[in-house]
Order: sequence, then C-alpha cells, then structure tokens
Amino acid sequence: DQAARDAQDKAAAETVDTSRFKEEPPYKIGVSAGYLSNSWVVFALQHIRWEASKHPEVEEVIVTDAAFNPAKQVSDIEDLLRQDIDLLLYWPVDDAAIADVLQRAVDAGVPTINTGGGFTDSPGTIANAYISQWSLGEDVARRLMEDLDGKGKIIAMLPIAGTTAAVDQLDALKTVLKEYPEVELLTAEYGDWNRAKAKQITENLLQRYPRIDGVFSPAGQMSIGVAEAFEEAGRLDEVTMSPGDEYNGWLKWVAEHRQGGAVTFPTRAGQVAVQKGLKILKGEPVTRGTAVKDPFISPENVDAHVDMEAPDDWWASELPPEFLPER
Amino acid sequence: MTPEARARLDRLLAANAIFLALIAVWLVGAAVSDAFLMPNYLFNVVRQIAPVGIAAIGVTYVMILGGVDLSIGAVISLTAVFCAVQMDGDAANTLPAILLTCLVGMAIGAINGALVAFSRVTPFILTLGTAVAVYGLTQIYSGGTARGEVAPGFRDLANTRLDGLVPVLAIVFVALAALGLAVQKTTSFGRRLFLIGSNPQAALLSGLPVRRTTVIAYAVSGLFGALGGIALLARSGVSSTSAGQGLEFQVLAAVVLGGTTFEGGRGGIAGTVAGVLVLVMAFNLVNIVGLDYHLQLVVMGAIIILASALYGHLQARTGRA
Amino acid sequence: MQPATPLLEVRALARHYAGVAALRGVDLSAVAGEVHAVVGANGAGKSTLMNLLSGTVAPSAGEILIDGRPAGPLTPALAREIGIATVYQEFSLVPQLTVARNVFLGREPLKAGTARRLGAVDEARMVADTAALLQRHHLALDPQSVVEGLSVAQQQMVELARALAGSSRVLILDEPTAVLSLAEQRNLFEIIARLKADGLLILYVSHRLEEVLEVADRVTVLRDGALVATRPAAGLDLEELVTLMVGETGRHRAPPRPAGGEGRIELHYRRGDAEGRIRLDPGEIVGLGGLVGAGRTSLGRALCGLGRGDTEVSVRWDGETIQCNSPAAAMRAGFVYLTEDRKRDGLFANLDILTNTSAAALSQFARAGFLNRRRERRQCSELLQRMRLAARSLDMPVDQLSGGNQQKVVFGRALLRGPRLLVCDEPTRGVDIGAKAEIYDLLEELAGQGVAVLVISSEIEELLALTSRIVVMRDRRIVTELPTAETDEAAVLLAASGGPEGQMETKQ
Amino acid sequence: MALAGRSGAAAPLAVLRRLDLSVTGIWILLAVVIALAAIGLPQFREPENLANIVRQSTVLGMLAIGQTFVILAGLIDLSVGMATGLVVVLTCALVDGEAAMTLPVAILMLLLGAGIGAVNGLLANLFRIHPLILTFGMLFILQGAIFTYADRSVGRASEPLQTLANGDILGIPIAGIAVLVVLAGAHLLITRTRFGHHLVAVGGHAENARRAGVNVARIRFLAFTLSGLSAGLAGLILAGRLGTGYPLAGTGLELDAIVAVVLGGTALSGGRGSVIRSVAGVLVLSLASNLLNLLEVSAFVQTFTKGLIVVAVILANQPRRAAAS
Ligand SMILES: Nc1ncnc2c1ncn2[C@@H]1O[C@H](COP(=O)(O)OP(=O)(O)OP(=O)(O)O)[C@@H](O)[C@H]1O
Ligand SMILES: Nc1ncnc2c1ncn2[C@@H]1O[C@H](COP(=O)(O)OP(=O)(O)OP(=O)(O)O)[C@@H](O)[C@H]1O
Ligand SMILES: [Mg+2]
Ligand SMILES: [Mg+2]
Repeated sequence: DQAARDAQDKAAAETVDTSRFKEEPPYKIGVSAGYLSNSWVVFALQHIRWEASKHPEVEEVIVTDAAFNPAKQVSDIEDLLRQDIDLLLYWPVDDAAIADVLQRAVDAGVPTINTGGGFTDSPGTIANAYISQWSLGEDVARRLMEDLDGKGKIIAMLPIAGTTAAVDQLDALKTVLKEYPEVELLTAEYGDWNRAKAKQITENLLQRYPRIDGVFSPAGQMSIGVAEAFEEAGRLDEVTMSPGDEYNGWLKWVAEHRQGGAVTFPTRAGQVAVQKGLKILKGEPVTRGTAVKDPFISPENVDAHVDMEAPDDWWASELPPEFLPER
Repeated sequence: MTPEARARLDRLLAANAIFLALIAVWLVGAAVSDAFLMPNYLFNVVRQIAPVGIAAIGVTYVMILGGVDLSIGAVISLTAVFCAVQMDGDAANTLPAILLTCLVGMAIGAINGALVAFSRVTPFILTLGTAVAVYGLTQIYSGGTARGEVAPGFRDLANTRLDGLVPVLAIVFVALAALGLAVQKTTSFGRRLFLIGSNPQAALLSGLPVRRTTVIAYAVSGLFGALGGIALLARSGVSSTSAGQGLEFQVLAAVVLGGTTFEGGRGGIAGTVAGVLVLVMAFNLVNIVGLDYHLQLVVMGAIIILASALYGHLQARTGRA
Repeated sequence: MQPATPLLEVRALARHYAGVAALRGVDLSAVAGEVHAVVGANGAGKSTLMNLLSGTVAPSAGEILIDGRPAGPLTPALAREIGIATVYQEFSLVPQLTVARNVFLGREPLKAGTARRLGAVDEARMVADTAALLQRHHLALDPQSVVEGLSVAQQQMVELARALAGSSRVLILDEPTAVLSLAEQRNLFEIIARLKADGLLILYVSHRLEEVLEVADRVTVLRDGALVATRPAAGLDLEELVTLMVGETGRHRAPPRPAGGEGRIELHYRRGDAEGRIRLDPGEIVGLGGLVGAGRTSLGRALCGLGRGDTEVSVRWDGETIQCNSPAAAMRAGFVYLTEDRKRDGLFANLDILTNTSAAALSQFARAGFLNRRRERRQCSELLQRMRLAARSLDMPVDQLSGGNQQKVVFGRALLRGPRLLVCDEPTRGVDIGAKAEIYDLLEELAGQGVAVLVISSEIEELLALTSRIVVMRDRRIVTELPTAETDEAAVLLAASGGPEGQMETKQ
Repeated sequence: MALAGRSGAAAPLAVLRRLDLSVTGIWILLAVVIALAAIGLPQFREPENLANIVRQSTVLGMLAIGQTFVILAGLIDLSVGMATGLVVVLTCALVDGEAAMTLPVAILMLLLGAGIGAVNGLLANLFRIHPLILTFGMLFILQGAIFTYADRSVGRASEPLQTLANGDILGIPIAGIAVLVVLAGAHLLITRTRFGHHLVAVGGHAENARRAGVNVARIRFLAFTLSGLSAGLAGLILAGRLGTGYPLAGTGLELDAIVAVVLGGTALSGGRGSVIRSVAGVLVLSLASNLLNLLEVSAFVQTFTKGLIVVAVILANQPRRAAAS
C-alpha cells in the first residue's frame, strides 16, 4: 500500500555510512546470480562486466550461478567470501532466504548490493540498484486500464509462482484494480517465464472464456506466447495487450502490431550496481537505493529500441558490441 | 463367461487400459466443457502436445528396451536453440538447419546409448548425468541467451491450419507417431527391442545384436528429442535456453501411463500417444474448469497416480506382473 | 502307535489361474513319519499344490487341515509357524545376502536385553547356528559366503538348510535333486531318512521316478491338476507308475549308435592350465558328462561365444578354424547353445510363444528390416506342432506354460536357426517323461539330418541312451572319453567322481 | 558388508579385479578430490571453508540417508524434495521467529514428513504402481499443497533453528553433528537389526523374501516412512539455513539425493549399498561444487563439468558383474 511505499522511498533516500567498507584497490567483485539461464540476467551481467572494464582498479569479477536453488545461493556466497572478494553484487532467488548469509558478508566487511531485484530493506543489504516489480506492475496495470478505458475482463500472466516478481506484480495489479470496479480479473496464471507454457495456458483460457478484453503481462517473454495464442485463435482483435518489457521478441511484436509498448525493466541495473559499489569501497557516501528506470517505450517509438536483426531472446540496451552476448 | 474368454478379455483390457483412461478423461471433459466436442479444440490439443509427444515416441523405444532417457528435456532445449542459430533468420537455411539439428540429437543419443551398452550402469542415473552435461553445453553454446533466429515462414507453416482446421504441426506429430508405430510393429528392430527388454541375457544368447540395438534405440530417442525441440521451436519460437527443462518427466509420465514399464519388454507407441493425450487433456481440463494453479498441480499428481493404479490393477487381474 | 488323525490333510483343493485350472479339487492325506511323493507330468499341478501348502499361493477353493484342524488362509510366514518348511522348485533365496542371513531370513535370532526391543539381530549366533546346522547335515558351505557367488547346487543346499532350520513338522521338497550331484543326492536321502525317523512328514516332488520309488513310502499321482491315485510305493513298479502318470507306457528306447568316424569337428578347450579336446562328426550325438560344477556349462557357453575370459574354446571343422568369440559370430557359424537355466537366459518370460520361438531367427523372416509376420507364424507353428507343444495359442505368454513346454519352445528357437552344431545343456531338466521322450526323438531326428549334437547332462542314463561317445569332465578338466556301446553307468560315474585316473591324457 | 567375488586366483591382477569399485570407488574419489584440493588450493584448507562444506552438505546428507532406505528396498522416492520444501514453508510459518515454538513445531514437522512417507508407503502397497511414478505424482501433489499454503516466502526461522543450521560447537557445525548422529543410527538400523536385514532382502528379491516370511508390505511402508522422516529433518535444517519459508526451497533436491546415493555405490535395483557411502557421495557433490567455485570455473562450464563428473563417477562405479536378474 501507499504508506509502505512511502516508507520505502524514504529508506531508499537514506545515506549509507560507507567508512567501514573503505578499502584500497585493487578490487575483486563477487557476483552471486540466483540463476544465469535467463537472457535478462545475462545482459545485466554484461553490464557489470562493461562497467568494471572502465575501472582499472577492478581486478577481477567472479560469477556464481545458483540455478534457482536458494540453498545453493547461500553456499555460493559462502564460497565467494572464502575467495576474499571486496564487493558482493547479487540478484536473489529469494530475498529472505539469503538475508542471513548476506548479513554474514556485511559482518565480514564486504558490502552487498542488490542488483536488479526489488528494494531490499535489510541490514544484510548495504545498497540497492533496484527495479521495483511493484511499480513496474503498477505502471503496466495503469497503462492497461487506460487502454481498456477502465472496463472489461482481463487475465493476468505471471512468472513462476512464489517468486517476488509474481507476488509483487499481482499485488500491484490488484491494488490498481481497486480503482477500476468495472474491470474484472478473470484469472491469474503462472507461465514460468516460459513462452510455450504461457501460450498453452492461454489456449486453454481462450476455451474457457468466450470474451477476454485485456491481458496483464509485464514480462514480454510471456506476452509473445499469449499474443500468439490469441492470434492463432483469430481473437487478437478482441484483446488489448498490456505493455511488456524491453525483451526484443516482444518489441518486435510491438513494432509489428503497434500496440502495448514496453515498461522497461532495464538490464542497466548491473552497471548502476557497480558504480554504487565502487563508491562504497572508496568511502564515498551513497544512498541506500537507486531506482533504475528507463522511459516507457510506446508503440510509436519502439523502432528506436527494437533490433529486428537480433534474436527474440535479447534485450534492448546500450551495451557496446564487444560486451554484447554472442548472437 | 468361460474362464478362458474371461482371461482373454482381461488381457485385452489390461493392454488397452490407457485408451479407456483416455476416453474417460475425454468424457469428463465433454461433460464439463463443450470445447472437448469441438474438432478445432481437439486438433489444438494434438498440436499442443507435439513437442512432448514426439519426444515420447523415441523414449518409448528406449523404455521397451529396458532403458530410460532422462536427458530428453536437455536435448529438446539444446536442439531448439541450435536449430534457431542454424536457421539464422534465413529461409534458405531451413532444411539444412533441421537436418543438422537431427544429427546433433542423434549424436547425443548415440553417446548415451554407447555408454549404456558398453557398461553396466543404470541408465536412469546415467542419462540424468548426461542431462546436466547437455544442459551445461546448451548454456556454454548459447552464452545464456537463446540466440539465433527462426527462419521466416518456418513457424507460419508449422502453425497454419489446413482447411483452417488441422494444424500442420499436429499432422507432423501424427505422422511421426504412425511411423514410430510401424517401425515398432513391423521391423526386426522393433522386435529386437522387446526381446532385449524382456530378457537381455536370453537375447544375447539368441545371437541378437544387443549393443548395436541399444545404441540405435538411444540414438533414435535423441533424434526424436531433436524433432521435439524443432517442434517446440515451431510452436512457440525459442525464448530461453532451458525451454525443455522438466519435459523429461512429462515424457516419462506419458510413456509409463501408456503401459511401457521400467522393466522393459512391454508397451508401445500407441499407448504412449494415448498417455500424452491423457496428460495434456487432464491439464487442460483443470485449466478450463478454472481450478487455481496449486490445485492444478494436485489434480495432475492425482491423475498420474490414479491412472497408473488403474492400469496396474487391470494388469494384476490378468495375473501378470 | 498308530496316528489317529493324519498330520496333513487336503480337501478339494483347487487353484485357477487366468483361464487355467492348475489344480482341480485334490484330496490328499499324509501322516507323520512318512515320505509322501507327488509325481505327475509337467504341468500336472505338483508345484501348485506345494505352493498352496507353503502359503505362497492362495487357493481358489478347498481347505488345508493340520492335525485335523483347518489351517485357515496361509501366508508363507504362517505356514512356517505351523511347521511347514519348503524347498521350492524355483530359486527362492535372496542373492545378495549371505548363506546365514538367507537361512534365518524372517526368523533372525535377536540379542538379549534392551537390544532385543530395538530388534538387534544376534549375528554371531546366527552364523554359529548356521554353521552347526550345515555341519549336522554334512553340507559343505561357508555361512558367510554370499549366495550369488555360489553354484546352483550349492544354492540348492542353502535352500535345504533353510528348510531344515527351526522346528518343522512338514518338509516340502519340490524337485530337490534336479541340480544335485550324485554324492549330494545320497546325502539328501540320508537327511530324509533321519528326518523321517524324527517323525517329520516329507512331501517329495520329482521326475526321477527310480529315485521316487526308492525314498517314498507312498506316491500320489496327479494328472492335469486332478488326483489319479495314491499308492504305497512298495507295491509299485516303474512302468505302472508311468502308466498312471501319462496314461500310457514309456516308449522303448533305440539302442545306442556306434561311435562315429574320424571326428571332422575338433573342439579345443583351454581353461587355466587345463587343456583338452572333443571330437565329433556331423550327425553324431556326443555326451558331456560329469558332476555338477565340473565345468561343462562353461565349456558349452564358451563354445557359443559366451566365454567368461577364463575359458577358451576354438573349433576346427574339416581343418578350417572357426571363430566363435561372440554369440552373434557363433550363431553365424551355426553353433547354438541351449541353456540349462531357462529362467535366467532362456525365456523371454513376458512375451508370447511365437516371439520366443522366432527370436534367434529374425533375420530369416526379415527383408530389408521388415518382418514377414505371416511366414514367421506359419513356420513357428509348424515346428511347434511337430514338437507337440501343448498350448492354447501361440499368442499366450510363454511363462504360462509348464516347464516341459517352455523347454520345447526354447528348443524350437534353436531348431529354427538350422544349427550345424547344437549344444544342449541339461535338455530335459525338470521335464516329464513324455516330454523327455519327445525331446530325445527330436535330438535323434536332428542328428539324422546331419547336425552335430553335444549333450551336457547330469543324468547318466540319458547320456547312455542318446549318445555314441561320452566325454567326461572333472574339476574343469576333460578326463576321459568313453565309447557308449562299451561303457555303463558305473564306469561313467567312476570317471566323473575321480576314481582311477582317466585313460585319456589331457595334454596337447 | 563386503561383497567378495568368487574366491580363487592369486595373481595381483586378481586382487585388482576383486576391488569392487561400487564399494571402494567413492572413498578413492573422496580421497583424490580432497588431496587435490588440499594441495592446489590454499583457501580450501581453511577451517571455515571446511565447516562451510560440511554445512552445505547437511540438508542433502539427511535426504541421502532417507533415500538410501528406499533404494535399498528396491524403491525410489522422488517426493522428498517437495516434502522438504513443504516442511521448510510450514516450519517458518508456524515458528515465525519464536524460539519457544521451535520444539513443538519441529516435532510436528517430523511427524508430517513421516506421514507423507507413510502415505507413499500405503499407496505403494495398495496399488501396483512403479514407485518412481507414484512418488512423481506425489511430487505434484505436495507442490500444490505448498502453493495452497503460501505463494511466496513466509514466516521466519527461529534462533534455535538457525543455530542448528549454521552454528557450531568447537568449530564443528552442529548440523554436521546431527547428520552424523542420524547416520550412525541409520547404519546400525540397516546392518544390525531385523528390520535392516529384511529391508535388504526385500530389495534383493522381494518375492523370495516374501516366501521366506518377510512382511514385504510392512518393510516398504517403513522404508518410505523413514524417507519421509528424513525429509522432515532436512526441512528443519534447510529452514534454519534459509531463515524463511521459501516455497520452492526443495525443488530438485530429490535428484541430487539420488545421485549421491548412486555415487556411493548403492544399486538402484536394490539389495546392496550402504548409507555411509551415500553420505560420502553427498560430500563428493558438495566438494565438487565448492572446488569449482574456488577455481572460479565459469558457471556454465560448471554445469557441464558437474554432468561429466556424474557420468564419469557412475561409469567408474558400475557393479563388477551384472547382477543375476
Ligand atoms: N502363475 C501362473 N499363471 C498362469 N498359469 C500358471 C501359473 N503357474 C502355473 N500355471 C499353470 O498351472 C499348471 C500347473 O503348473 P505347475 O507348476 O503346478 O506344474 P508342475 O506339475 O509343477 O509342472 P513341472 O513338472 O513342469 O514343474 C500349468 O498348466 C501351468 O501352466
Ligand atoms: N559364461 C557364463 N555366464 C554365466 N554363467 C555361467 C557361465 N559359465 C558358467 N556359468 C555358471 O557358473 C556356475 C559355475 O560354473 P562352473 O564352470 O564352475 O561349473 P559349471 O559350468 O556349472 O559345471 P557343470 O555345468 O558341469 O555343472 C554354474 O552355475 C554355471 O551355470
Ligand atoms: Mg513344478
Ligand atoms: Mg551345468
């Protein structure tokens, strides 16, 4: 709710006492990825590497992959600490599950930065380069409501059940829906960030509901699957797609259909995290949270962002060619 | 009824239990939603299962032989990405890409087969290990993004409906299943699978090429895995490097539901196809009924257990293990 | 002292399997201190009756009485409790466990005190008791050795030891001698005599009828699942017994053929430092005798490409050397081995008769990889009909056949290949008299067609009746070769069991 | 319990042949891995790193112990991962940070774990379903149950739970000690008691064990129940380790547990194996992961390497001779 979010904004604006983390270069940066088999994460990681390459005082970047297993992420962080890293960047499988080991890192004098997750207000997290799933969801929901003129029946397509992303997006949607009594949420489904699964689920929903006016789907990766199912059922006309994110496959769809647009979910977060981290190591003051946000990509100006040549599983970004993942 | 006729009937029932289950699920479906009466929807179901179903055909061979192939999910993931990269957004590449992808799948399968044939390790764990390796290979190959681009026209072709009704992908699946069934029933390769699965020692003593057949069966499983990967690519484009992850268990459930057991020497493709259909219809059913996500899981689990139980019961009635 | 009520009584006992009446209403009564034999052709229902008594199979109808009281529904554990111990026809041990653990499986002695309540097994006592038990019955086995490392005969002794452990009142022996050597058989008969004196009832199932007449007090004959008669053994002779069993007398056997010619086929055998040679001719039947464990099976398997490394066999046929280092190569050369262990590597148990029969000859029915199934069915059914297979249909699973009929199917598979050299390992094990005669006929017919046949058998009469020469093995060596016409049972036995050194040298 | 081959032959080659890798392989492997790491990587030898490895092994260690029971009995249990997840979620939700609640909740959770196993056992005895399929179905049902209860991380582990998972006595991790105690009990149960004898017999040849008077259904029931119980124990440790009830906490653990058991040379066909070697298998997995991390092997190559290691070790571990089937 609003009060909680105000509190969060306030917390994010606080200044961190960085003196206890001050350290002489060279620096060794540890990155604990909750999962790497995901193109968003790969792009964020490349942003980290890019930014690190600009700072000669960064000697090394070590990356671990927990493959969606929170217990392994705890172990990974323990292993990273054994390698005498000076800075820990992470994106969590689950925030709460690694809070304890993060605290241990901080106690050992290693500053920790949440990279691309939601704002984490916990003593184990020194700073955040955060993307608020909640405000992302809110933004997506509001734009969808506008496009629907505030009435109609919608479905929601969410990521893996139980993840912060799924939880916050649904929360945000429900909050926004309170202002739109004429919009009915028919069902919320979990497509696991999987295009095929989202498509199959949607095919079934199309059987179940004779009329669906709108789709709430903040993850572009699934939005394509959903849109395809509507298209193949010949029901694309009846539906309004919500904005997705700057997943290239989705941008291509937007470019083709001039609909939906993209609320960005910037892979740039990795870059911001490194910048913040280096400041901390030098003892310069930083705020606890920096919200990473790019402008809304409307269906009209999508051409500036979409790369029709690049694969679907790709993200619009400003990475220089040598840091782009291999095509 | 004479005991004789009774026994025959029981055997018939046991051998075809999965088809009864299929009819039962369909009837329940029809009672709940008239979607289950619409050809359009039913063809759609067939199209939905194409990736899993195609992969299951190959795995059925391996399981008749007394093996199992848990690397199939990883193979689907790898081949889907690989095929997209090979296509590289150029229609001219379509055919070479498909052929090359099939080769890759077959090669991985052949490695599995050789490891199983020339050692005494349990294929269950062995293929679990190769699954992890292949999954890692996919990540190394792709760098974590599902790179590559599908050739124009490829997905459109696969997803069009002939006469506006029968999706091409569904036809491909049915054709592959028919081919698989024919190989199983009419070739000596098919016969050898059953013999080796039933008693590998006796097969060896009968002069059957046990190792060669094993390698071929796994290679065929890899091949169908690749075709499944291509079908997945056709159905939904490729959106991640782990698109096939977990599919191996759906495949396994379908094959076993279809009456091909872990012990080998029995079962067949027809049952597997029915098994796949039961699974997907059940899943769609709970979806359509509008159960919550978590209840869908519960129902899925219950269906797997109950269908297997029914099947086991019918088999027991005929006095056979 | 005359026992007023029989110790064991069976009333109208019946058991049906899907479509088959294995046992149809059998009555039987037996008293303590009696050896009661049960005989019958293959599939007569003997094992079914024994399985019902030991609680492993539940009856479809009828009841079992002990001391005149109904025993109620039996389970294996319950049967043991009321004193019914069984040596099954089928292997019934747990292969991974030691002898001692197998002997006491299900009845492990527990430690005293608190440990008892935790179910702690007194392993030391178990091993000691097993050792004592084995010693008492002159069974030479180490209680701590693992069962799967033992020979078939040794395993059979473990089964016997297990049945003898604890206090039993009824001992069921279902074909206990099928895999035993002569000395072991003798020992078994002594054990039986002792137990009988102790007042046990022994139910004894066997196809070796002389043996039956020797040990049994009374004989019950079953045919097609029904009781034919129960007679005192004293008043019976072999011919009468056979008539009761099969409804007709056994066939008169042809006299042995004269030894063949110069030996166009030479089998060279090498195992460790032992070497030897077997000569035979196409169209000849040569016997390979010896006690169980003499190494005959290993020789036969090596001949057909199933050598285990330590055994090597090479073949010279009309001066030409033939390689047979894999089963497939041996098959191509026309060498076929017929296993002694149908269950382990003979039958495709869950598959149908037709598939079992054609398994080794698929290439004959295949063109470009596709099977001609009509031709397959026609040829198989002709062959099996000629072998007088008793089966409802060729599509019935082979494991629903009786032992003898299963053997015919395995035989049929070998014949379909059109072998040049056929090695039959214990071809009539567990096969009834009628089927036995048919199998003998078959072997002779084959030889008549020019096939060289090597028969491995532990039944000396079988070798005497069939072959022209008998090669004898002992301790994994070929010790002698005897022309059948000039030898007798005693001479073969002597050579096999290590009498005066063999005449033939085992040198190159 | 050494499973010697047939006796005879003296040559050194024969000694080598008789070296049953399914028994000794895991120890050789463990020794090699530790030796390599100790020589090549200074960080490895630090006590804190060793304690980390032990801590990282405890959850899987518990599960591997339970899994050994079912596999020895010729069964398999795919539901333990989700059962662990359910216990993690419920523990954290019910305890919610309160130390006083720890004991009652822990007892309740152990009962829950055992209960899930008992249901598996009942169903396995009731229906003729392959245990792989049965517990695979159960996996879905439990996952559904978890999401019914919580669709996000819930609750908080209490202080005692966290101490159990992460604390140590004299530098030795408490959870490690707990696993050792359970391991000792399990080992004695399997090797010294009537139940253990029967368990192995059922796995070795169920029908023949039945004929010998073993209550096969009871043994299977108990094996599943113990497996469920181990999931309960693992769940309590994992709850302490994560500190929160993450719904997907147990995903995939069942496969790692099975791999560890097989690495330890326990035959999937049942009847032979050892619970101690299963835990050694867990240590090898944890060590491998730790080493690859310390060696800074790239994450993708790590996955690939892990797969190769599993395949290689399984090949090296294969049974000496095909078991009589
Ligand atoms: N499990 C079973 N299922 C179906 N039929 C069976 C089964 N067991 C036995 N039979 C049938 O019951 C009949 C009697 O079999 P049984 O084993 O009692 O014969 P037997 O007298 O012991 O023969 P043998 O001398 O060959 O051992 C046979 O026709 C056999 O095919
Ligand atoms: N190649 C083989 N593969 C599997 N088992 C074999 C092989 N050769 C022999 N056996 C089995 O191993 C056991 C011991 O073999 P060994 O050579 O000591 O005696 P044997 O061949 O059984 O002797 P005999 O046949 O004269 O009784 C026997 O039970 C036999 O069935
Ligand atoms: Mg019998
Ligand atoms: Mg033999």
